[in-house]
Amino acid sequence: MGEYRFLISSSPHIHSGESVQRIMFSVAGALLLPTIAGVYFFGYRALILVVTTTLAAVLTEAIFQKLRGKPVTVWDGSAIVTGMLLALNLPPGLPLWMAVVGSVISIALGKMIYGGLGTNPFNPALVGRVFLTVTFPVQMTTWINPVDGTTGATPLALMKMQGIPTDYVRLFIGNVGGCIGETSAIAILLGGLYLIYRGYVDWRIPASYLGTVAVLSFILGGDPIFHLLAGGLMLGAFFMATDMVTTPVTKLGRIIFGIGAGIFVVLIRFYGGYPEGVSFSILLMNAFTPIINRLTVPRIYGEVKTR
Amino acid sequence: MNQYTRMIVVLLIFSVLSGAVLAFSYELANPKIQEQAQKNLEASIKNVLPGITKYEQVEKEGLTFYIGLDDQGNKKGIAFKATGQGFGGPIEMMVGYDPKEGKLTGLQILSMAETPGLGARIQEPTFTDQFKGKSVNDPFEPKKDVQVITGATISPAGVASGIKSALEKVTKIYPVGGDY
Amino acid sequence: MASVMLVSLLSMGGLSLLLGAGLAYASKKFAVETDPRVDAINEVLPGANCGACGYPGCSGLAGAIVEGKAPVNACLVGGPAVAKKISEIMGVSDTGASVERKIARVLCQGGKTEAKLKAEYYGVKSCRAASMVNGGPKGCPFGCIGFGDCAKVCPVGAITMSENGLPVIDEEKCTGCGLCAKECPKFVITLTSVKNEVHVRCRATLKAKDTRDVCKVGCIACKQCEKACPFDAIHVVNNVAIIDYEKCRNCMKCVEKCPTKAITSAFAKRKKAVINDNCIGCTICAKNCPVNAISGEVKKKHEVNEELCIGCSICAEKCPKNAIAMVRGECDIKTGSFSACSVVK
Amino acid sequence: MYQLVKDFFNGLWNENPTFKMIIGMCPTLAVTTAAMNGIAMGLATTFVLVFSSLLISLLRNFIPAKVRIPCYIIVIATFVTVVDLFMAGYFPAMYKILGLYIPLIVVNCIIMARAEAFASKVTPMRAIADALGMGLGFTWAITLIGAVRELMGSGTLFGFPVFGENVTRWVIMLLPPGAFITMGVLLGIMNLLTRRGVKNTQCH
Amino acid sequence: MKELLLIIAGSVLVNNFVLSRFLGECPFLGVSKKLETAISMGFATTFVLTMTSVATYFIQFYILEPFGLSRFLQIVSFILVIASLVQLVEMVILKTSPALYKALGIYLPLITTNCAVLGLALLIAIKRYNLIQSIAFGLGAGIGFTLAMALMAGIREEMEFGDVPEALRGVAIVLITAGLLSMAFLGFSGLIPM
Amino acid sequence: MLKTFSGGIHPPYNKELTKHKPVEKAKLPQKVIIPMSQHVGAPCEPVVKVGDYVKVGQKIGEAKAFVSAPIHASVSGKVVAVEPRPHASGAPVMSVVIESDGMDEVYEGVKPPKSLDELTPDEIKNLIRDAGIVGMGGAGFPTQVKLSPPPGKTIDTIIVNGAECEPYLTADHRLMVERPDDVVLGLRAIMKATGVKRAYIGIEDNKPDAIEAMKEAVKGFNGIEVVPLATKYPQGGEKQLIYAITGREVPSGGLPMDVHVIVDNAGTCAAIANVLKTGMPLIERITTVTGAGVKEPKNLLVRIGTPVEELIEQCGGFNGEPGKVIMGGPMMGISQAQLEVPVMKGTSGVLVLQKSEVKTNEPMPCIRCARCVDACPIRLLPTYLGKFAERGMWDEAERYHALDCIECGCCAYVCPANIPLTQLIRLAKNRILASKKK
Ligand SMILES: Cc1cc2nc3c(=O)[nH]c(=O)nc-3n(C[C@H](O)[C@H](O)[C@H](O)COP(=O)(O)O)c2cc1C
Ligand SMILES: Cc1cc2nc3c(=O)[nH]c(=O)nc-3n(C[C@H](O)[C@H](O)[C@H](O)COP(=O)(O)O)c2cc1C
Ligand SMILES: Cc1cc2nc3c(=O)[nH]c(=O)nc-3n(C[C@H](O)[C@H](O)[C@H](O)COP(=O)(O)O)c2cc1C
Ligand SMILES: Cc1cc2nc3c(=O)[nH]c(=O)nc-3n(C[C@H](O)[C@H](O)[C@H](O)CO)c2cc1C
Ligand code: SF4
Ligand code: SF4
Ligand code: SF4
Ligand code: SF4
Ligand code: FES
Repeated sequence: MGEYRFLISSSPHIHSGESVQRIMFSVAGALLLPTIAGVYFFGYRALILVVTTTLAAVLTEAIFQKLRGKPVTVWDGSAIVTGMLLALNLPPGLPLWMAVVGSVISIALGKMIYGGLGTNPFNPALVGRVFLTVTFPVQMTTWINPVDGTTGATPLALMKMQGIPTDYVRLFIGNVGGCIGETSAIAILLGGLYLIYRGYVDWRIPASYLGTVAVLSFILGGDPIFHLLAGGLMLGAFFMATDMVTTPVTKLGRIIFGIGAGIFVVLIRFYGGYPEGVSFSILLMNAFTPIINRLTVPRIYGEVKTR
Repeated sequence: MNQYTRMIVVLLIFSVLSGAVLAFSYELANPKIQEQAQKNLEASIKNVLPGITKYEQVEKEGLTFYIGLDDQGNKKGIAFKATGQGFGGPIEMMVGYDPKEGKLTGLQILSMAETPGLGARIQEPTFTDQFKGKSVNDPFEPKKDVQVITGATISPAGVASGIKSALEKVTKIYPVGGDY
Repeated sequence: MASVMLVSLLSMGGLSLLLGAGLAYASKKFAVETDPRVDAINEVLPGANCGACGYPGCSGLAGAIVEGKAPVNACLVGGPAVAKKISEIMGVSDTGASVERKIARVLCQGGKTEAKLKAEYYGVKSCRAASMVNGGPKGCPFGCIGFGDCAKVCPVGAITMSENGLPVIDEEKCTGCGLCAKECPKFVITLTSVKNEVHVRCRATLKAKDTRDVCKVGCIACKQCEKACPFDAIHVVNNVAIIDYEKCRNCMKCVEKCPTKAITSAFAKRKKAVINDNCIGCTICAKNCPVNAISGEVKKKHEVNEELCIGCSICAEKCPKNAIAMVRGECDIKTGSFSACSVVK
Repeated sequence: MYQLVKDFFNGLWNENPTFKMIIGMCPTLAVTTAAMNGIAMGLATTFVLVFSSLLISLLRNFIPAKVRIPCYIIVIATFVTVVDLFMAGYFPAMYKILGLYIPLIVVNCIIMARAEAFASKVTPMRAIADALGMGLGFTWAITLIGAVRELMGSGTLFGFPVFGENVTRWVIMLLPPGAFITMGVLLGIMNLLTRRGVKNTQCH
Repeated sequence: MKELLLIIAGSVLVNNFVLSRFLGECPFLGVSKKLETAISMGFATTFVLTMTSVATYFIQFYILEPFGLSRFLQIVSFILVIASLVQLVEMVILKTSPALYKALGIYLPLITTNCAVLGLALLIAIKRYNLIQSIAFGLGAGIGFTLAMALMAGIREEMEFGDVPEALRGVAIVLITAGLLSMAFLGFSGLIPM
Repeated sequence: MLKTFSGGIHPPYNKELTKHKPVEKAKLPQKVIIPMSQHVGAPCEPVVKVGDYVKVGQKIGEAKAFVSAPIHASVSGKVVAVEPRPHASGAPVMSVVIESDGMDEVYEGVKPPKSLDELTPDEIKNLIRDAGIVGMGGAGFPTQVKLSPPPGKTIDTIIVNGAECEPYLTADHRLMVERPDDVVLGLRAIMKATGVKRAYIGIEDNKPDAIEAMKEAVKGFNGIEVVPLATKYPQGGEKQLIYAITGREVPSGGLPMDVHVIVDNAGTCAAIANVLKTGMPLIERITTVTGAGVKEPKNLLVRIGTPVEELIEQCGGFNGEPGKVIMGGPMMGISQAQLEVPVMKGTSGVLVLQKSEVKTNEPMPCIRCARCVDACPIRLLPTYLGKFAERGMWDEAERYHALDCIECGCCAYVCPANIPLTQLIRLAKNRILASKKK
C-alpha cells in the first residue's frame, strides 16, 4: 500500500472549480447579445469592426508577451472581452485602421505595461475608446443612422445641442444612432442580468450607477428615463463599470464607485463640453478605486478599536 | 560683522544689484516690446480693414475703435476688439466693420486657447474668411449662416456669438449707413 | 530712466531688507536643535528639493538618511559624488576589514537528483510555505526545499538556484549579511569564515538507514571522517558529523574518506608545502608532519612528497627559518618555481 | 581641459537632466507641442543656466550659507527676467507660445540643482562647461519630445509638412495626455538603450 | 459665491494644475509613491498656494503696479517673497509644533522651488483676480494638486503588485499613467467656461 | 431565518457517503504509535521505556506544564520504541510505539468515579485533566484549561459545537444520533464544573436526525437548548458559531471567554461522559474514513495511535488511484505524505481523494473579482493579504489583520484564479509571529 506517492498541499483541498477563463468567456458570451443587436442595426460593417478589434487585441497581447519573453496567456479570454467591448464602444463607420490603433492602445498602454491581466488601473477598453475620442474626434463623432444609413447626431447630441428628445421605445429597442453596442438597451439588459445571475457581476455597481444618474438628472430637470436609456450608460453600467480588475473590491466601495461615476456622467452630460460622459466617468472612478479600497476596508470580525 | 548682519547685507547687495540690472534691461527692451505690440495691433487692423494705410484711435462709450483711412485719408471702416467664449477659454478677436454697407470686412483671431487641430482651426483663413462681407444683420447662428468646423462646434459658436454681442453695442454707436 | 531705476532699487532694497531681517530674526528666535549630521548632509545635498528621491525635499532625505531609512546614494541628482560625501558623514565605509570575513555556506547537497521526494507538492513556491505543509516534499526533513527563498532575499544577488534545485553562493559577491541563513526554514545555510574550506554538507540527524533511504549524499554517521582526521577536528554527534573549525586545518583528509561525499572541499585548491633554500635541515618539519610527507637528512634541505602532503600548514608554522611556503594549485613543486600560483600565508 | 570636456558631455547624456535625472518636467511637458518650441525653451534655459552658474561660481566664497538659497534665487530670477524681456521684445511669436513658462525657468529644478550641486563648488570655467552641457542636454531632449509630438499631432516637423496635407492628425499628441505619454514612452526607450549600454560595458 | 465655486471647481477639475496646466510636475512624479506622503504634501502645498495667493495679490496690486515695476520686478519679487515666507512658516512650525512639522513642515522647502507656486502667482497677476478670487484660485489649485497626487499615489501603491516591464519601471510608467489620468480629466473640458 | 454569520461558502458536502452508517468499532491495531504531542501546548514527556509492558488506559506521557494533557496507552502490550516518528504535521515527533498483545487488558487504575451529582467542580476538572481530554474539534486545546478561566473572566454560556460544517465528515453527526445522552452528560459536567446555567447545542440544519435526537436528549434539563443553524461553511468555526448563537463577537486577538463563552465540540462532551461513566481516559475516538478514494467509507471508533494505513485497509483499501490522503476535512485538514501517521485525539476524519479529483492548476493573476473578500467570514481582504505575502510585505499584511485569519480556506476555495490564498496568509502569519518573537 505504500507505493503511492501522494500530493501534499496546504488546505483547502477542494476548489469551487470557478476559473478566470470561464468568467471571461461568459462575459464574452453575454456581450454577443449587444453585438448581435449592433450588427442587426448597422449591418455587416459592425461585425467586421468587432472581429477586427478583437483580433487586434488578442494579437497585441500575444506579441507583447512574446517580446517580453513571458508565457502567452491570451486564452484566458480577457483580451477577447476587451477587444469586443472596444468595438461595441465605437461608431460603426470608424475606419478600420483607427479601430486597430484603439485595440493596440487598449491592450498595450491600458493593460500590458502594468503587467497584464489583473494589474491595470484603468479599464483597457475605455482607455482605447477615450484615446480614440481625443485623437480622432471627427471620425469618432460621425454617427450612422441605422434607419437610412445616413450620418446624423446621436440622441444625446440632439438633446444637448438642440434639445430634441427621442422616444423611449426606439431607445429601448435600439434603432438609433450611436456606438455599435450601446444602441439596444434591451440586449444589454439581458446580457447584464445573465452575468448578475451567474455572479460575475455585482449588482451594486449597475444599481448605484444607474440610480444616481436617474435621481440626479431628475433633480436637474432632465428626463431620467431618457438619460438611462440614451448613450452608453447601459453598456457602461453593466459591462464596463463592472470590470472587476478596475473597480473596488469591497461592497461599500462598489456602491461608492457607482455613485461617483453617476455624478460624473450627469456633470459631463449636463454641463460639460461632451454630450456623453460614461467613458470618462468610469475612467475617473477607476483612478479613485485604489483610494476607495483603502478607505472602505471592512470592519473585521471582532475588530477592537485601538486608541 | 555679526552673521545676521552679514546675511542681511549680502541679501541687500544682491537685491539692489538685481534691481539695477533689471531696470536697465527693461529700459533697453521696453521700447522694442511696445513697438512689437503696436506692430501687431496695426497688422491686425490692416488685416481686417483691407486697403487702409493708417488708422485713428477713437474712444467712445468706454470702447476703443480704430478708424481705418486710406492714402487719401478716406474712412474705409472701423476695427474693434470682440471677445467670445470658446471651448478652452475666451477668444479675443479683431473685427473689421464697414458702417456704410452694414457689412463686416474681416476677422482676425488675436488670442485663444482652443484645442490645437480642432477648435484652433478658427484661426485659419478658411474659417475667418466667411465673415468677410457678411451683413451685420445676419443671425450669426452656427450651422445656419456660420459654417462650423467638423468635430468642434463650440469654438465657431463662440466666435459668432462674440461678434454678435459686440456688434449689438457697436451698431448703436455707429449705426448702419450712418456717418463716423 | 533715472526714476525707474530709483524706484526699483528702493523697492528691491526695501523688500530684501524686510525679508532678510525677518528671516534673521526668525532663525534666531525659532532656532531648533537638530542632529548635526542632518545639517551636514543637507549641506552636501544639491538643495534642488526636486523630490526625485521620493522624500519631501532635500532636508527630508537628510533626515531619512540619518535615521537609516534611506540609503546614502538616494539622491539621483547628486549622483555618486554626493553619495560618497554622505557616506563619509554617516561614517559608513567598507573598511570593516579587521573583522574576519564570513560567507554563507549551503549545508545540503540533496538536490533533485540526489534526494528522494516523499510526496508531490502543490502550492506557493516558497521554501517556508512548503515547509509548513507536512515539512515540505523532500523525504529528508532537514534537506533544502529548493524554492530559493534564500536567493530571493539576498540583497546582493549572490545566490543562484542551480538546475539541480540547490542554492549556489557566489563567494565573491556574498557580504556575509546572513539574511539568507535567517530566511531558510530548514536552517540549511550557515555563515562561516572564508578560511574554512571543508564543510559537512548535511544536517540530517536521521539514523543511518533513514538517511540512506532519502538521500544519496547524506551523512550516514559512519565515523570514517573521525578516524581520518589527523587533528581530531571532526566528530559525529547525533548521527551527523560536525567540524570543529578551531581545530580544522583544511587538510581535506576527511573529504577523501567520506563514502557518501557528504563532506566537500575544493580539492583543486588544496595547498601543498614547498621548501625553499632557506632550509637548514633542522628536521622539525619532518617530525611534525602528521602524514610523514617530509623527508630529508639532517642539515640537508628537506623535501615534500607531493603525493602525501595534505596541506595542513603545520610544517610551515613550525619551521624556524620560514623556509616552507604553502602553495595552491598545480605547480612544479620540485623546482620550487611557483610564480604562477598563489602563496598562502 | 579634459575635465571641461567631461563636464560638458556629462549633461548631454550620462546625467541628462530630462532623461536621466528627470527634473524640470513642467516646461518639458508643457511647451513641447512643437520641435521649435523645444529649441527656444532649451536655449532660453541654457542662457539662464550658463550665466547664473558663472555668477554663482564667481561669488561662491562670498555668499553666507544661510542666505545661499535666496541669493541664488535672486541671481536666477534676474537672468530669467532678462530673457523674458528680450524675448518679448525680439521674438514675440515664440514669446506668445512659451508664455508663462519663461518666468517659470526660475523654478526649473535643473537650474537650482546645478547651482547648488555644481556651480557653488567649482571654478567658473567648469561651472560654465557643466551649465552648457546641462542646458544643451535639456535642449536636445525637449526638442526630441517636441519633434515627436509635432510630427504625430500636426504632421509637420519644425513647421514643415512631412506627411502631406491630408493625413489624419493625432490630436491627443498636442494635448496634455500626449505630453505625458510621449515623455513616458521616450523615457522607456532611453532606459532600454542605456541598459543595453551597461550590459556591453560589463562584457569588456 | 457661485463665481468663487466656479473658480475652485475649474482649477480642480478642468484646469487641474498638474494634469492639464503642467505645473508642479516634479513633486507629482517624485512624492506620489505613498498615499499618506502624497496627501501630506498636497495639504502643505495647498497651504502654501493659498498663502502665496494673498501675498502676491498685495505685491502685484499694491507695490508693483502702482510703481510701474510689474513688467520687470515681478518674477524676482514674487519668488523672493515666496521663498522667504515659506522659510519663515517652516521655522515657526518647527518651533511651535513638531507634530505638525512632521506632517507638513518637511514638505515646505520642496514647495518653494515648485512651478505651481510661482505659476499661481503669475496667473493671479494675469487674470487680475481680486483678493477673494485669488484666495479661491489658490485654494482650488491646491485641492487640484492634492487630488492628482492622491489619485496617482493610490494607483502607484497598487502598481507595486504588477509586473511592469523593466524599462518602464520608475518614472516612465508614472508618466504614462499620468497621461491616462489626464486623458480621463479631459472629460471635464468645456465643463466650466474659464 | 436560521442563525448564521456573514461571508462563508457552500461547498458540496458529500456527507451521504457516511452519514447513515452507524459507528463501527475498528479492529484492534497490531501496533500503535502514540505521539507525545497531540494538543496545543507543551508536549508530554514519555514515562515508559522500551521493553515496558503497558495496559489500556495506563499513563504513558506525563503533562508537565499547565497547558498540556497527559497521554495514555490505547492498547495493552510491549513498548517497542520511544523515538521520533512521523506525525501529521510532517516533522517527526517523539512517540511511544506499543506492540499490541491482543489482550486489551485494562489498567488497574481505571475505575468509575463518583456520580456527577456527587462530584465537586474541582473534582470534575481534575478528572478531565487526568483523562487527557483535549478538544476533539480539531485544534486540540486541553479542555480542562478552557474550563478554568483566569480570575476576573466570567463565563455565562456554554456552546456545544455540533455544526460539523466540514464537508465529508460525519463523526459528530453519528455521535449525536447514536449517543445523544453522552453528549448531554458531558455538557452537564462542563456546566457543573464552570457553574454556568445556560448552554446551547448548535447543529447545522442538514442533520435533522441529529437535531431531533439531541432535542429529545435535552428534555428535562433546564437551560440547555438545541439551536439549528444554517448550513454554511465554516458554521462550526468557533467565532462564527458564537456570533450566530449569541450575536457576540470575539474581540480580535481574544478568546471566547472574553465574551463569556466556552465552546466545546460534541465529541469532547462525549469523551467527558465516558470518563464519568467508566473512568477510562481518552484512548479512542470516532473517525470518519471517507472519500471517493476508499472502497467502503465508514465511521470507525478508533484507538488513538492507530496508523492511518490500517484504517484504510479496514475500509476495503484504496478505490482507484489515490491522489491525496487528508487528516481532517477537505477545507482545513492536513494532507499526508506517509500512511504510517497515527490517528490522534483531534483526528475527526481521514479523507482519501482520487488522483483524478485532485486539481493542480497553476495560479493565474488575481483579477480582483473580490470573491475571496465576499467569502471571508472574518471580513478580511484576502486578495490584498495574498499580494502582501507574495511580496514579503509582512508589515502591511499585519496592518490588514492577517493575524485574524482563521485559515478556514473559504478564500482559496472560491478564487477563480486558483491563488493559494490561505497558504499565503498562513505564510504571512508565520512571518509576522516570527518577527514578533524577536
Ligand atoms: C439590480 C439588482 C438589485 C438588487 N437590489 C438588492 C437590494 O437592494 N437589496 C438586496 O438585499 N438585494 C438586492 N438584490 C439581490 C442580490 O442579487 C443578492 O441577493 C444579494 O446581494 C446577496 O447578498 P450578499 O452578496 O451580501 O450575500 C438585487 C439584485 C439585482 C439584480
Ligand atoms: C480633447 C478634445 C478637445 C476638443 N476641443 C474642442 C475645441 O477646441 N473646440 C470645439 O468646438 N470642440 C472641441 N472638442 C469637441 C467638443 O467637445 C464637442 O464634441 C464638439 O464641439 C461637438 O461638435 P459636433 O456637434 O460638430 O460634433 C474637443 C473634443 C476633444 C475630445
Ligand atoms: C474554519 C473552522 C471550522 C471549524 N469547524 C468545526 C466544526 O465543524 N466542528 C467543530 O466541532 N469544530 C470546528 N472548528 C473548531 C472550533 O473552532 C473550535 O475549536 C471547537 O469547536 C472547540 O471545541 P473543542 O475544543 O472541543 O474542539 C472549526 C474551526 C475553524 C477555524
Ligand atoms: C464583468 C466583467 C467586465 C469586464 N469589463 C471589461 C471592460 O469594460 N473593459 C475591458 O477592457 N475588459 C473588461 N473585462 C475583461 C478584463 O477584466 C479586463 O480585460 C482586465 O481589465 C484586464 O486586466 C471585463 C471582465 C469582466 C469579468
Ligand atoms: S537553502 Fe533554504 S531557503 Fe535556500 S532554497 Fe534551500 S530550503 Fe530554500
Ligand atoms: S544573503 Fe547575505 S550571507 Fe547570504 S549569500 Fe547573500 S550576501 Fe551572503
Ligand atoms: S478571489 Fe482570487 S482572483 Fe478574486 S480577488 Fe480574490 S484573490 Fe483575486
Ligand atoms: S482563510 Fe483567512 S482570509 Fe481566507 S477566508 Fe478564511 S479567514 Fe478569511
Ligand atoms: S519643473 Fe515644475 S515642479 Fe519641477
